[in-house]
Amino acid sequence: MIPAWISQIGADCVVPLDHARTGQTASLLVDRDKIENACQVLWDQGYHIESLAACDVLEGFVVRYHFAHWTEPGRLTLRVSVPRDDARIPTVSRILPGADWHERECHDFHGVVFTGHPNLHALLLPDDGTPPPLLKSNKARKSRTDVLPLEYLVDCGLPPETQASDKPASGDAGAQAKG
Amino acid sequence: MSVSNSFKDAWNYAKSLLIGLGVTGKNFVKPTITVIYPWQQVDNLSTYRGHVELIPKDDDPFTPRCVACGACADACPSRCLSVVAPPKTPKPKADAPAAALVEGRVIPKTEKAAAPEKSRAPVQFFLDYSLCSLCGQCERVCPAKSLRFSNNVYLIGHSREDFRIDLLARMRSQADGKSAPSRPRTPESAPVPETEKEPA
Amino acid sequence: MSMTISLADPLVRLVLALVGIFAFVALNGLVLVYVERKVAGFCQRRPGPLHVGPQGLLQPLVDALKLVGKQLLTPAKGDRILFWAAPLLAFLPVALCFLPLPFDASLKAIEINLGLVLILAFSGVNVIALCLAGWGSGNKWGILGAARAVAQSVAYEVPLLLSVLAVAFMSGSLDLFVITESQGAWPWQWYAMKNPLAFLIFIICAVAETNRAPFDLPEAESELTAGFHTEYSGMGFGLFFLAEYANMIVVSGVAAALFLGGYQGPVASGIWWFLAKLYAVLLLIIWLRWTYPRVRFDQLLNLSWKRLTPVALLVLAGTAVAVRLGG
Amino acid sequence: MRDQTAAAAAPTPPVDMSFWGDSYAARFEPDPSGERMIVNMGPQHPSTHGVLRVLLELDGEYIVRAEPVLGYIHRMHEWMAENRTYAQFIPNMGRVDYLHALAWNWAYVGAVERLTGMEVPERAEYIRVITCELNRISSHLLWWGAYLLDLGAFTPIMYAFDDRERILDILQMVTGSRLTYSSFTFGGVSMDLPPQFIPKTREFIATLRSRLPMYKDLVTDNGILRGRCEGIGILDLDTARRYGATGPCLRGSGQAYDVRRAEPYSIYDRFEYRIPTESACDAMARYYVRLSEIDESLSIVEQAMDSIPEGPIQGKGPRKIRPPKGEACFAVEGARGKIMVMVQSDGGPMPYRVKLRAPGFSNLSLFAELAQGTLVSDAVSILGSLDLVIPEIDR
Repeated sequence: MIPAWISQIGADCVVPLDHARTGQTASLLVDRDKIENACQVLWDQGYHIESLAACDVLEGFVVRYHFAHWTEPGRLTLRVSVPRDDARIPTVSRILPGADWHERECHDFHGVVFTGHPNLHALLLPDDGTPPPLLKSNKARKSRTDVLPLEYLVDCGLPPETQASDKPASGDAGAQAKG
Repeated sequence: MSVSNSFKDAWNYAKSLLIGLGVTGKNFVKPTITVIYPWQQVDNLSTYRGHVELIPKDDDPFTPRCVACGACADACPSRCLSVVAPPKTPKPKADAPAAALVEGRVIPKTEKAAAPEKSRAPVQFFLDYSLCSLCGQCERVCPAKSLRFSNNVYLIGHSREDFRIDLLARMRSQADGKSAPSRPRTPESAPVPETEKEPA
Repeated sequence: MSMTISLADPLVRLVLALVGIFAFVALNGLVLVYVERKVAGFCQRRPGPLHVGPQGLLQPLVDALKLVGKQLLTPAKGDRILFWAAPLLAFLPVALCFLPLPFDASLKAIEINLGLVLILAFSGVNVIALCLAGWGSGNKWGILGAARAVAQSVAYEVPLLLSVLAVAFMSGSLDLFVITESQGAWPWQWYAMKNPLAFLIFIICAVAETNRAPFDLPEAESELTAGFHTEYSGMGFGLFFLAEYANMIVVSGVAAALFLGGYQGPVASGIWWFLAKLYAVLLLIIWLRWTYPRVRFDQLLNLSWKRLTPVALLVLAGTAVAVRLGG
Repeated sequence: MRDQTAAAAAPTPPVDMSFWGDSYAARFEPDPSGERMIVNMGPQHPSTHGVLRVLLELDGEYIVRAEPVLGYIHRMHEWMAENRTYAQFIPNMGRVDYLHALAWNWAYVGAVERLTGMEVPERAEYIRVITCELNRISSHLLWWGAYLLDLGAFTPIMYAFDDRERILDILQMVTGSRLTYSSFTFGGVSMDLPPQFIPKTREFIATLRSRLPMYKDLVTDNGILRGRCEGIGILDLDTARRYGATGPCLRGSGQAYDVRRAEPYSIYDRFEYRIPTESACDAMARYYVRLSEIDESLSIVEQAMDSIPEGPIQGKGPRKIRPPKGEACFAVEGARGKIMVMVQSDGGPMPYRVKLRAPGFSNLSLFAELAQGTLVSDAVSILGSLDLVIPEIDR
């Protein structure tokens, strides 16, 4: 049950998800330039930001913005996918000040830079340039298709990226994609 | 705001303060409810889950049910269990010489040489309690149901090594009666103030 | 040259009185620490100090020894002289406040008919000590605590004086002995019954003046980490602690003398009546501490300037008219 | 602090540490006129529950600017999750927020159950509801005592701990531990209710109900406390939504948002209970909300104990959990607000990514705006009214 106004966000792909299996009602793949507009639309509809979770995959970083509503049931997830060497996302802290700390924490843990953020300094980690801890080692890093809900892949038609941008096509990535 | 209700506010303010005094006053005269350790003990120790300990076999209290498979050591998130299995004995081959010498008793060939009943109990079973977070994973995954939570509340040690508990020794000491001291010796000399036991 | 020591000689009486007072304050300091911790304990359904000595009686002694034993640290940023002058300045003047107190008809330390003025004058010195302590320790929280102490003390001097003046009107003199004598032996003759409003104001101001209970803002642990005595440890803190208790005793003594008929009692009036009333007021102050949360700073000042002072003025005017008409 | 030399090229420009202590204070840019004083409230401050440090710029006693500084008790739970099997991460849940550990257990276990599609037997659901609500009461009691301690009253915390001890004894019966529980498992609960659990709990509910009026007399009606809480820390609904505040802080501003109703999970829809809200938006409103929540939780526990069925307490499921690829979120109503755990699996024995959403994180982020222009003692009162548990915020 995707609400009608969701099209205003201009998401690349909107996927209804089964709340009983994934705890989310819909998942939107949003381009990073449209994220501010998306947050503005969600804010106008009465949603509040719940959390911001990045994930380190072969294709770079998938940053998820979870939104929930006081009266409307269900949870909306905005996904922004950014390549690893250009991990920059415009900040939404002006629209949603709650996201300020979430973005700083994401910067701490994954090194994703949020452009335009008023105070993008270390929040939880010591302020001496500690390397982001949640980065996966090259061996452990998986492709985006391995960690997304199955129905998401089918609807959004995301081709499993066999050649990761910076990692030589190793055997297990290929096998994983087929598996 | 009019004078009348400012007086009323002042009166309510003062009345609430007096009621507050009354509450602490009432509690002042009531008996104290603290349990004065070590002269008294709290009464809920029976349900306390202390560190894990080995469960002995039903028939033989000196050998644990454990078969030294190491499942608990793998399942433990903080790797505080170390289990040493007994050395592997080579399987007796079919064409054993005519008479097999088993524990000094000569078995004629016709009688099948029963594999020597080598107990699979662990040789060593240590728990480093300073790392344990009492999560219960080991107890859950143990196939032989050989681990349970002990009731050992009064656990004191001066160094980290004191918390490296030898579970086998503990089980054996429990087996022959001198169970680990789980109750401190109560010094009788100190006066116990009259604390009337509330129906806690 | 022979030194004849006679009790009539005022200097000898003064020295003896001071020695007696310091002994009384030190002893009472220990007793009050014990009583306060026991009262706090029983209010909270716990036994309070128990293990040191029989029923915890040696606990205050052990605490005192611990305080004496601690290393005396001086903060680098602070001002050394002021830092160490403050505790002394807090504790010594309080002894002078004890002199005019009417312990018993015969126990007159010094011949002074302005006893009340002396007490109120010297109780004002305490605030300077708090200010020096806050400033001398060079600690930001200390400065905040000191600023609060000054504002609080100034705010509560005024209603204190007014309520005490009301009693002076009724008794016609500032000498504590005369005031005590002018009250009868029976409770309904005491000024507390004749002028209850003045008594109430006096108790509130007394609690505020000694930085106790709901008004303990200068050393508010949960806000200013420890207010003016953040940097003090060992005997520095010990002296402040003792000064606070001494101030409480002085204030309770004045309350007993002014409003509760001093050493006069229905049966055999004597020093024990005075001490009984003194300890009754002390227990009330201690009881307040373990019941109420702390007042906010602006409410504290509003309470004094906007409510207590006007009421105290009215009470003073009322007493004056009553005394004038009463003949 | 990590060793300077080993760190990679520091992204932030080197700051002159000597005068300002550390980079946070330096970036706080003191006011040039020198009228104002920069003060560190914490991290060793008595009234910041745990190790929270707040940089305050004071003009006299009034706060001009406040900036909380976090990370003093950061343990990187999310990294630990990626290096442990699913079952090995359960004990961490008790250490994230030790005041309402069972809610965190439930959130994590629920997320994995949702991902793997495991069924939880009826009796286990009832045991989860009973123990989680009791844990919520013990968390509110400790908040009540600690809040009064911040405001300067020393006695209420002792009364609160007296009642809280009884809850800890009851919960020890069914979980074996007192504070950091790890008794929820995938598909059920690890221990069943002992026979004396229900009579003891009913007895406890009776005693607590008889003591609540005493709390009301001693504290709630007290004039001094009213003065310290009323009109302090006004949190209007718009600010609450901008920062994503949830739990009693939000309900104190009039919005009845409770995950047990908004996103029903487990068997909460079988019980009748009210979501208490106040509309005054100040610290006193939040105070009332939490006290009436204690009543509500007591009635939920009673209803659950009346209708608890017999049966297994552990659903059937593989010993070693290997959830299918994908991600799942599970939200639970903790004592402080919405706890959400997102588990992302790549089919292996260890999770690929686990996100812990702590309610305190969002609730604290609005403190800087709330504390603007208030007194230091008000800031302490606001911090207390937000019911913060710093380990949950730092994770």
